[in-house]
Amino acid sequence: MTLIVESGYEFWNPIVWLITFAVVMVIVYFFRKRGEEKYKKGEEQAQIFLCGEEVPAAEQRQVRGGNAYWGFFETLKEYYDGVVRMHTGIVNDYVVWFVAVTAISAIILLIVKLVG
Amino acid sequence: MSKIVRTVANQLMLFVLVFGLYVIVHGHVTPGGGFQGGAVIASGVVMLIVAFGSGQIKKSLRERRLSVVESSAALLFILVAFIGIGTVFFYNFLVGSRIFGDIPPTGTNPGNIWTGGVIPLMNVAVGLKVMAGLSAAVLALALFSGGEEIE
Amino acid sequence: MAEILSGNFPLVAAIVLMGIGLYILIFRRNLIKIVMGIAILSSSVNLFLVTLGYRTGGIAPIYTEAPEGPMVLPVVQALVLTNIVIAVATSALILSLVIRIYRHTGSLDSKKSRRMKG
Amino acid sequence: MATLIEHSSILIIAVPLLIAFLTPLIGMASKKARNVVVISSLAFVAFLVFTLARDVILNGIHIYTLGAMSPSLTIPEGIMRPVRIILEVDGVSVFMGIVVAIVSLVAVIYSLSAMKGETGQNKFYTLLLLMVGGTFGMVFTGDLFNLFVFLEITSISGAALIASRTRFADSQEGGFKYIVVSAVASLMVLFAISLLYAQYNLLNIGALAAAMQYTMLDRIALVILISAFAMKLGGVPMHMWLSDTYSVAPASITVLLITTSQASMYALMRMCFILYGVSLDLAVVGWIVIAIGILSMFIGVTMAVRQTDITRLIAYNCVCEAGFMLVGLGVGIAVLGDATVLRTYGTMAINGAIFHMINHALFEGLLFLVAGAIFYRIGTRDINQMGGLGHTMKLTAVFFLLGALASSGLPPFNGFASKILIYESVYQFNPILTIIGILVSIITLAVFVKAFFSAFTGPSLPKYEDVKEVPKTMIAAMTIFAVIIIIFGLFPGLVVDWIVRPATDALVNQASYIDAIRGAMP
Repeated sequence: MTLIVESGYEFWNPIVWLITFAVVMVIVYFFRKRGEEKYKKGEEQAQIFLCGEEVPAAEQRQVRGGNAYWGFFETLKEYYDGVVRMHTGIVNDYVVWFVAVTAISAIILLIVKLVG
Repeated sequence: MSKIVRTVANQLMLFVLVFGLYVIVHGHVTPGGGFQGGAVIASGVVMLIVAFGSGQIKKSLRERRLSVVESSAALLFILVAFIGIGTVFFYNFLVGSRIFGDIPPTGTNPGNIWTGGVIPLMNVAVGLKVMAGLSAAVLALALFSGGEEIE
Repeated sequence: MAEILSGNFPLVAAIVLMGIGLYILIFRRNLIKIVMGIAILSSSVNLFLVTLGYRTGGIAPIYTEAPEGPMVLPVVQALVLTNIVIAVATSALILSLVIRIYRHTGSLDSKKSRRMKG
Repeated sequence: MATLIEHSSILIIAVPLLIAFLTPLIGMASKKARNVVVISSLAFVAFLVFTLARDVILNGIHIYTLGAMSPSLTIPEGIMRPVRIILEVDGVSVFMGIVVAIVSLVAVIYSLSAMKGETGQNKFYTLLLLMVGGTFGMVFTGDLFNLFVFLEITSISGAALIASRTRFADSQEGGFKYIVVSAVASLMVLFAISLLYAQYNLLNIGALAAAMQYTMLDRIALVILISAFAMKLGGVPMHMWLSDTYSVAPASITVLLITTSQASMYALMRMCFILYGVSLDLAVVGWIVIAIGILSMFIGVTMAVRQTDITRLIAYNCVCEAGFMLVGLGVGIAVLGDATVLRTYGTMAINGAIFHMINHALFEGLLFLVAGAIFYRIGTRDINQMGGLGHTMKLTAVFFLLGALASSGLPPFNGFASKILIYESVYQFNPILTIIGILVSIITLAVFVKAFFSAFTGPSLPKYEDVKEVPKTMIAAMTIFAVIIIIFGLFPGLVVDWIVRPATDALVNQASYIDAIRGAMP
């Protein structure tokens, strides 16, 4: 069957996956259908409720992308300090990295030749 | 620059042009060729820019015209290559024909200019392109560093 | 030692030039000097290539009134000419970009004129 | 038709070059005619690529000699080696050709309205076509020096295109960094080529591969070639130019820059698999490539999470995806010498890497086009400034979601199909690599969740209330990518069978490449 990607001992067939997905979706829809039916659009229950406080303007409500994953960065602070310092943005440093990688790989190959 | 420099540059430009064209046209029998000759002529333009100032040269060497010359020269080069596609791309289809078609003897010869097939044509095309392109580049850089913006 | 050096002198010169070019590219922060570094690197490769094409006793492959003798195969010469043309285009482009950078940032220092990092 | 196929390998390179110099002349007369000519020529090239691909996959390697009927036709006679420029098109070449053809067509369609307000459009299209022609040349040529020339053509035109919007300071800086890095990389490539020429007096890849002795100079040349091409494709730690460049170029150019990076990866594969082949220290070189790949995956994705500039974020994600391909290729190189291992999982790893190349070009291209569309409408790339754009730019939001899901390797999209090939084959080589890969995929999803939610969801901001959907041609360009992503996601088996597996077979079969060039010689 050419529709299948075989990878040695597993295979991946998106058609089978899609059929399974559709079946699961039907089941989900079935459960969802059994929920409350009182909800109506445009009424008060569609409004934002903040314990009776006044709802702030759209700019204040918006979650900025820069605030995401704060804990992740805080945990990996040391790693990020190092990595960010590596990305200096100076074009000379780019050439330094190139020369360094070339030199290191050359030394590795040289050692391999001398050993083996 | 002073009047002496301008006058001398004016007179010298003729010789620069002649020498450049000589290098371009004799590209297939002597050292040199399209790029070298074009660069010679462009260096003449540099001399004029130094002597007269970039603003003066800009008036006579229009950006638009240089661009047209450059594009058409490149087009000529590729078209000559394309015509050979009856056999293969870049095929020298002019050998044995009336235009640059003489077949020189293999080995030492006195240098017949009427040889080479498409190579002289391509040399001329490259020469025109380099001449226009380099002059435009140098002129743009000169205007640029003088504070003028060019399209 | 002296014999090896004299025979391979152009190759040594090419390697030294390459070192100078890379040194400039690594340690000089002036943008114009970076352009010069690239030009020197390019010349070093050109010198290296031309040296490879040298054959003792060979003559230049131009048939017009050539002396008798074996001619060299002008492959490296063609390569070097191509590389020179490319180097001209590269330098012209980089110089125009340097002028633009200077206009925007007012600095020719690769550290001071950078806007992007991290 | 037979004549067309015979000449198609050169036509694919020459037609963009021809049209490139025709566009300024036509553009002076009429802009509409210029656009029509550019698009129709690229469509014609795409057609040629597909016919050539069919022919190469069915009938084997194409050899095309420029300027003469035979590769060794010289005056005086007796030079028994290929001295002319020879194009040698095999399975990998046509695979890359297909990638470039699709992407360049989409890029031109996108730039019709995206670049409408810019100055110097004639030159923009000239440079764009030069870049396309150069990329085709890089993947079709069979000659090392020709590879260098086309590499330089793409670098120079690419840098000019990156800096084409002269009013932005960071565009100029990006163009400068790109040309400096490219010039250094390609000069070092030329140095490596001259080291090879010094020993064998050959420039043809097939002939060089047959003569390869693997001496000390060859090792130095190999190291320089690997690190130079790794720099051009953005492997860590030589990736820093990539984020600076991709983030400031016009979106349609960024898409093309991805293909030139892919062409550099193609050149890396060509050097390792065909030029050196089994003669090199397979395990060591393989592990060097794997190390660059793992570093790219990890550092690329962790830097991507941190970014607040949307194109920069996608650019770092590009570094990460390039890491996946490098890992697959590295495993392929490491097991190249062992025929049984190669059959059990080596070819599968290379399959995954090659399949990931086309997927990468598609979904990263889609993401960059979406980022360009956002920039086109609201004029900023800062995520912190965005919000609620999904209310007005619904289609764009859907496209971004599609690209993001494909990029993070979620089923049933194409990214998953190629990543699972890499995971499972690499797992049999070394399980830790797969674990890192899956971890990286998860963080990739986190990256795009951040980007998507802060840009498209949330309450619609008052300052973006009158933002409209982007023009139709930009939507059309994005739709092409999206449709291909979905098709590749639904039928990965067909794609692998039709174009990926022939490419892998061509890569691991060094002898057939050498024989093809030998057969062309009298």
